[in-house]
Amino acid sequence: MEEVNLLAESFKFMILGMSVVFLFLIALVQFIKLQAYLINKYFPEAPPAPATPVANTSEDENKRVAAIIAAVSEFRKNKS
Amino acid sequence: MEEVNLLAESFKFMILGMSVVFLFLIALVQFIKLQAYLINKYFPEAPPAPATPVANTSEDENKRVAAIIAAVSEFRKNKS
Amino acid sequence: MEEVNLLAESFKFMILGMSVVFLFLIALVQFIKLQAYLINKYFPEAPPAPATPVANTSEDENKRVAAIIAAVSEFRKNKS
Amino acid sequence: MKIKQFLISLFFVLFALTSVVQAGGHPAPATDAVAEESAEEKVYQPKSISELMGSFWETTGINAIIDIDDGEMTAEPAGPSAERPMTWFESSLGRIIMIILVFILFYLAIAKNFEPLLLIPIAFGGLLANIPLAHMGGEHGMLGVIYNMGIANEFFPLLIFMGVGAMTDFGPLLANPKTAILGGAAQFGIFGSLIGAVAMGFGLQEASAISIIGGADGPTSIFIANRLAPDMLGAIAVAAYSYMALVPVIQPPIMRALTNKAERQIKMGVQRKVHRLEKLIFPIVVIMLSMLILPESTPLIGAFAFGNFAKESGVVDRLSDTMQNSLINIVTIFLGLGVGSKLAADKFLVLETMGIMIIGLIAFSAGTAMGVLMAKVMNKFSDEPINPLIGAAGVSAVPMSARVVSKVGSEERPGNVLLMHAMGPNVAGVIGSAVAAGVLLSIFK
Amino acid sequence: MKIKQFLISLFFVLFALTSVVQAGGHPAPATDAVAEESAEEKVYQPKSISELMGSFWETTGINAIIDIDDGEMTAEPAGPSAERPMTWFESSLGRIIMIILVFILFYLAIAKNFEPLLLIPIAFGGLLANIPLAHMGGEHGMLGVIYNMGIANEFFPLLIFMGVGAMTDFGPLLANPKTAILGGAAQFGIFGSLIGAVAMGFGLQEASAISIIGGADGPTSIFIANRLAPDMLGAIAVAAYSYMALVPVIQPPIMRALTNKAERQIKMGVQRKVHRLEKLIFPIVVIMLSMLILPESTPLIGAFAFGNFAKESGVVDRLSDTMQNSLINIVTIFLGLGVGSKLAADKFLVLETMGIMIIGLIAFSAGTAMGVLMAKVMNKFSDEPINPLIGAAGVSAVPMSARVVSKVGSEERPGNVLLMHAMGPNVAGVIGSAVAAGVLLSIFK
Amino acid sequence: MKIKQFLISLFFVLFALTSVVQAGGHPAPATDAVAEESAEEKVYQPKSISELMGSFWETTGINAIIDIDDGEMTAEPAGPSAERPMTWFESSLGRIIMIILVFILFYLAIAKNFEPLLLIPIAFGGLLANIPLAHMGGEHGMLGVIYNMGIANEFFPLLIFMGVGAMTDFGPLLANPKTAILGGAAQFGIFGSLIGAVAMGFGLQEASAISIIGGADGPTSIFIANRLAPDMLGAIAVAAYSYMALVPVIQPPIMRALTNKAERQIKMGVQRKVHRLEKLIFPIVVIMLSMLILPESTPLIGAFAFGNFAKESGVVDRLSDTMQNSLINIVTIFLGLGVGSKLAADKFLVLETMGIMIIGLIAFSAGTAMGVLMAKVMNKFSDEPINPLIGAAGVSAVPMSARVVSKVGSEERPGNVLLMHAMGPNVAGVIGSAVAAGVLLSIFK
Ligand code: NA
Ligand code: NA
Ligand code: NA
Repeated sequence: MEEVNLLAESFKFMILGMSVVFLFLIALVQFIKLQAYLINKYFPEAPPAPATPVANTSEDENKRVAAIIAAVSEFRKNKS
Repeated sequence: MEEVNLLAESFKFMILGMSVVFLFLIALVQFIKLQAYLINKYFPEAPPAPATPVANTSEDENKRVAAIIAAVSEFRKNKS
Repeated sequence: MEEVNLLAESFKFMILGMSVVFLFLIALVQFIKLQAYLINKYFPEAPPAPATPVANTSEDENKRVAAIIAAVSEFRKNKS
Repeated sequence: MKIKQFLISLFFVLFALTSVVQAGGHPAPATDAVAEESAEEKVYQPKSISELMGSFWETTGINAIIDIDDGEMTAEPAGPSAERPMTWFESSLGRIIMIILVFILFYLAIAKNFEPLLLIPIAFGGLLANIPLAHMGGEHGMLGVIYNMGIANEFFPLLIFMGVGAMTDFGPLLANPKTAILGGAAQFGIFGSLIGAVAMGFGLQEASAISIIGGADGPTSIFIANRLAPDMLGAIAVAAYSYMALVPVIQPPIMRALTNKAERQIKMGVQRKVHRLEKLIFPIVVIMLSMLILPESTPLIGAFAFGNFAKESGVVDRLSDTMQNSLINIVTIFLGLGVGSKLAADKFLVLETMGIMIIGLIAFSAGTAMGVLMAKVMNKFSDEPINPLIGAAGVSAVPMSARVVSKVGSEERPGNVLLMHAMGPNVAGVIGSAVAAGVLLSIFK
Repeated sequence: MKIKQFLISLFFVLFALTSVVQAGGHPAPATDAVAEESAEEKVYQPKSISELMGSFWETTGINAIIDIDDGEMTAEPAGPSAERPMTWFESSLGRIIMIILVFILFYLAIAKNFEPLLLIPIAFGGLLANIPLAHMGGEHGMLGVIYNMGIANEFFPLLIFMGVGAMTDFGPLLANPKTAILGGAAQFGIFGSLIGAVAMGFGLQEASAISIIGGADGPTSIFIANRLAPDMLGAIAVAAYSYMALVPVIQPPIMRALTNKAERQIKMGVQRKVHRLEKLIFPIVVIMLSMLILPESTPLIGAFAFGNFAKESGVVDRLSDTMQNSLINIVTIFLGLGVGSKLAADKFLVLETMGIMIIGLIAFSAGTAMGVLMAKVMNKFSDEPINPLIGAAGVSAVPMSARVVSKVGSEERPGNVLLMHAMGPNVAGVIGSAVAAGVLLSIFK
Repeated sequence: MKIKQFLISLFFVLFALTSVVQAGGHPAPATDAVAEESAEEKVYQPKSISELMGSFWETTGINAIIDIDDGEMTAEPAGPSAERPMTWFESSLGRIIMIILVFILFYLAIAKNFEPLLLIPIAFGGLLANIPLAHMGGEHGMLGVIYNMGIANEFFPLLIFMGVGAMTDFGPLLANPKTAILGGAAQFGIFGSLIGAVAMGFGLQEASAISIIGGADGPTSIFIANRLAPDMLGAIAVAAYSYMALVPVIQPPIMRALTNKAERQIKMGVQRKVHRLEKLIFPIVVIMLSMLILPESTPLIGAFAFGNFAKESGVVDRLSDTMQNSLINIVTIFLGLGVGSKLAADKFLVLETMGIMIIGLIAFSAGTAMGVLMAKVMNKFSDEPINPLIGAAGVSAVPMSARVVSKVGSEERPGNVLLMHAMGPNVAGVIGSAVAAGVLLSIFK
């Protein structure tokens, strides 16, 4: 079964695959940087915690969930 | 419909069924006794409650679950 | 597509539909009044709030939801 | 105000784009609409308002019940090929009887607390199944969809059994294993009533399906009924759950009749402490035994053992918790509604139902009696004293039956708590019934 | 270290046993592998690295959107036989429009809190449905699987309705039953807009499906749309939920236009206490009435009544709790994603969608107006004063609409709390819409 | 006592009505019974008690294992047409080996805490699948029903991924985005081992399916295995979860071998605070990118992004909570049991399994090594110092791998907490694997 051309093919797959993975992640990194720049420029978060009303609601909610998340985080270990 | 042979058949079913049930449960009883003997011989439980680390982990887990559940029930108030 | 007879049909649907809806709800109103009369006549509720034992149980149950573990063990009874 | 602007601009953009583009694009939607409309016009004939009212009257439930000869078909989850026209009885008076029966079940569940978790969904399913014209038990009806999803393939009873396994503590059985024998003796309720059912005129396979009521175990009854006599599923399930709820009425007189006061006052010793490993290994032992002796019983016992193993392993508490709560609750709702679809008048109101009810009562009584008698025998030959009352718990009906034993015991001798001793035969009865079920399946395989 | 030993010995044992045994055993796996490989080689032609890159380019989404003539098929849960080639608009610009629309829905749901529980899953489903080449709405795609599981057979909307039933308190309606009439008047939103839709050129059946948006009730809309005009399901569901979210914008101007200040300031008395038995029996009364008058409405009303009955029975709290929480949440996720699959450009971006949006708005407005007018009439003839504002709550949109009434009322007269009085028409509106839906179904049966 | 009266009158009413009515009514049930019975008598031949015992013996598992030539068929969820007779090895010794393997998995899961949430259901499913005669993995068996419900159509792995998405916090990645590159480098584990698998003699498609183990991600592995090599699903899933559990054993030696002490002691700065909007928009960016570049990856990435978006939106907490709890738990139970059905001896005990185990180990090692090497390179060219250890977290195996990094780091330099810095590559590795999976799918489309 060990044909040379299959090995060659799989090598090409590797080239293609790693290229696409890197391409994807590099693009992702650039988008993350761009959005971080834009968001922090146009929607700067006020210094104190309960600044924007939306974030505020979210913060409250986050606190309420905090107990759950803290407890669940132990369980997260086993998931991937 | 009351044919004698059907009654006889059902009687035989009873013999077979009760035999198998008893056979099964007697075998089960023997296995339980055997495992109780073996386990208590080779893995004697330490006198105080939180002895084995595994059982301990399980206890902790239960406590953690309790925390989650308590938090979740608090969280339910927001449900619509 | 704007044929007159389709419009006429839809108008008849409206007559039928609104009639049935009102018929249904008027009948419902009468039944509600009837049952309210009968129930309050034959099963008058005791003056203080936690009077009937059943309603009481339900209240207790709601309180128990906060500590789910306790409630769950209570519920287990009903399973076989 | 900002919202309004949003909406308006959304409209505008959509309209502009679609109308411009559609002009040069795909013309299908328009033709589709025309085609559809012409199809409609074929179907729908214009009617005068009084004709419309008249044809509406034809679709009311009042008319369906009054009109004797409307040719309504029975609802079958297997689809139209399995359907047949209803008799006039089934489509009128029968429905009324069934709805009254459903109300009685509601009353028992709510006012008397008789197994409400199952009886309320089953009875409500029965109510829905008896609605004229709605065909809710049919292939495309809500109940039929549920039936095909998890009852026709026996998936729901197994999931319930999994959850019950995750709720069961085998500690009392492990502490005093020989009480398992009592859970075997009580299976005489199954096989004795099997003879009774045959004597009453049922065929062997139907008789077997009915006799499983004596197992006093809901999922097992549904599982077996579905395999051996699916037409009787509704009656068998209702009988099983009703008698399980009636255990506090049925068992005490039998227990008292077969024992003397001295026996009922026997005190039993304190149970030994059970090692965690014993509990962990037990479900594996049960599944291995059923694999070796009776593979037919492994769906039931396997699901049960999986639930119990998940619980006792201690490392998958979130799964075990789900089995005991959200999963079993969801499945209970569906199972009840699906079983309830078999309470349609055309399926339930047959002569067989009377027989099923009678045999079910015999089965419970016979199981109780044999459990108590076996406990008397064991008490004679055992070193440690055994209170014969605990034999009654062998029928299973967990945990109702064990509680009844404990109640009767403490009435005879205040302070004599038999609950934990009765739990041993009680859970053994669950396994015993699953084994008996496996034997019946293996016979008709 | 012990772990390593374990692994090594596991390897060893496995290897030894399988290799020894396979020699004399079943040779199929080897031949299978050969066969499979040769099949592969037929399928897979070796390519140079640039060819490989080129053919990869063909599978990218960028290419799919740019390339006009790629002959991509529409995705249909009913399978390939229902599919047709996409137009160039649908496979390129259309997708982009839909993705923008999805982002608008995200914005409204998150920033404006517009029915986020449904709009977020629907919009995300729409996003997935518009991904080129992935065919996620097709028979084997994630959205298609969901669609076939619970939307094509109308199971999910009924489960949602069951959960809503378990969440609903009919106390305010029982305390003041005549307000139920207001929930009937508001159904003019349905039948009035039906005429409008026919005038706009829709066929009778399509017009009926669209007009149900006036019922202001999500599950009812999805249920009916799926029965009468499945192609329009996406647009109808999005319209229904969007306008339900827009109730605080749509209703107040209409309410103010049709009433004078004195009317809006009317105070209503304290509601009487409702007996527990009344609440318990109410769902049974509703289901019996719909059985007698309109069996076609019993799937919807039956599911709703079951949920409510389970809650009010007080003996199956764990089931009622599950209906209100884990079950309805799971189904909401699936329902949203499944409905979202109808936001694919080829299904949503048709001229009809514009009409649906317009008629939906008319329906909400007409329902509100007729509810208010009817309340004015009732106020004239009633002994007790009735604030005409509560008529607006008859459209349902529970509980948003009742809250809007209460807000407007307290603006007109601080301290005048109408919330409980508005809840009566509000829940009656749910029943009224289900009845109206049943009438429409019975017409086209 | 009142209960008894109820029951008796219920009996009486039922009996009176049915018997009276049946007389003039539909005679079908009676004929049915006769017909059924005669069918039974054809099937069931009367047997003497010893014949009965004998034929019972034939149905025991002991006999099935001992009897070499019983012609038992393999169980296939696709139905009888896909079945073949078992070899004697598969039906006897093979089962025993598999059951021993299952016990080893139980031991590892419970005593060593190796991914118990998946390994316990998988192993129990494997136990059930190896029960003789019960055919539990077949079309009508419990495991087969589960398999067809959610594994054959890849629905369950996607639901798990959705739940994992709802549990994942992308904050660390957003705070230091360039660490995402490390999650790309580690995908060399996939493509490097692909070459290895081809060298070992696997076909291209099979080799691709196996190599996905290097993605160190359960749902992705199951999704791809099911598409490219469903026969190997069991072995691939078991290998993936086993090696994920073994990460603390496999990774540290490789990490230490490829770095010097100075590198391992590098401290990394404090992460910046991430804006809520960044977290909210991130899942949308990921899904848009995968739509443009690689639509084949959108089922996986779409489900993941949906879960994460639902969580970060903050307005559908009840849905996000359900995804993270009851829904993922229910699906985990089913997924495990369904995958376990592929541990049947006839499917698992083939020579390929050895190869899969070996290649899986290579894949994990290669991914770890390449992640660390890439981190070394990045450290050279970066302004801020990067500890090369965090490259190992790029394999994903979330969050085990990040913890291992943190543990090794703090051993080298007490107080040096790398956990948050390792979480960036860790979650990027999940995305990277999904992308790699998409590439493999697009090649074989
Ligand atoms: Na039993
Ligand atoms: Na409404
Ligand atoms: Na990965």
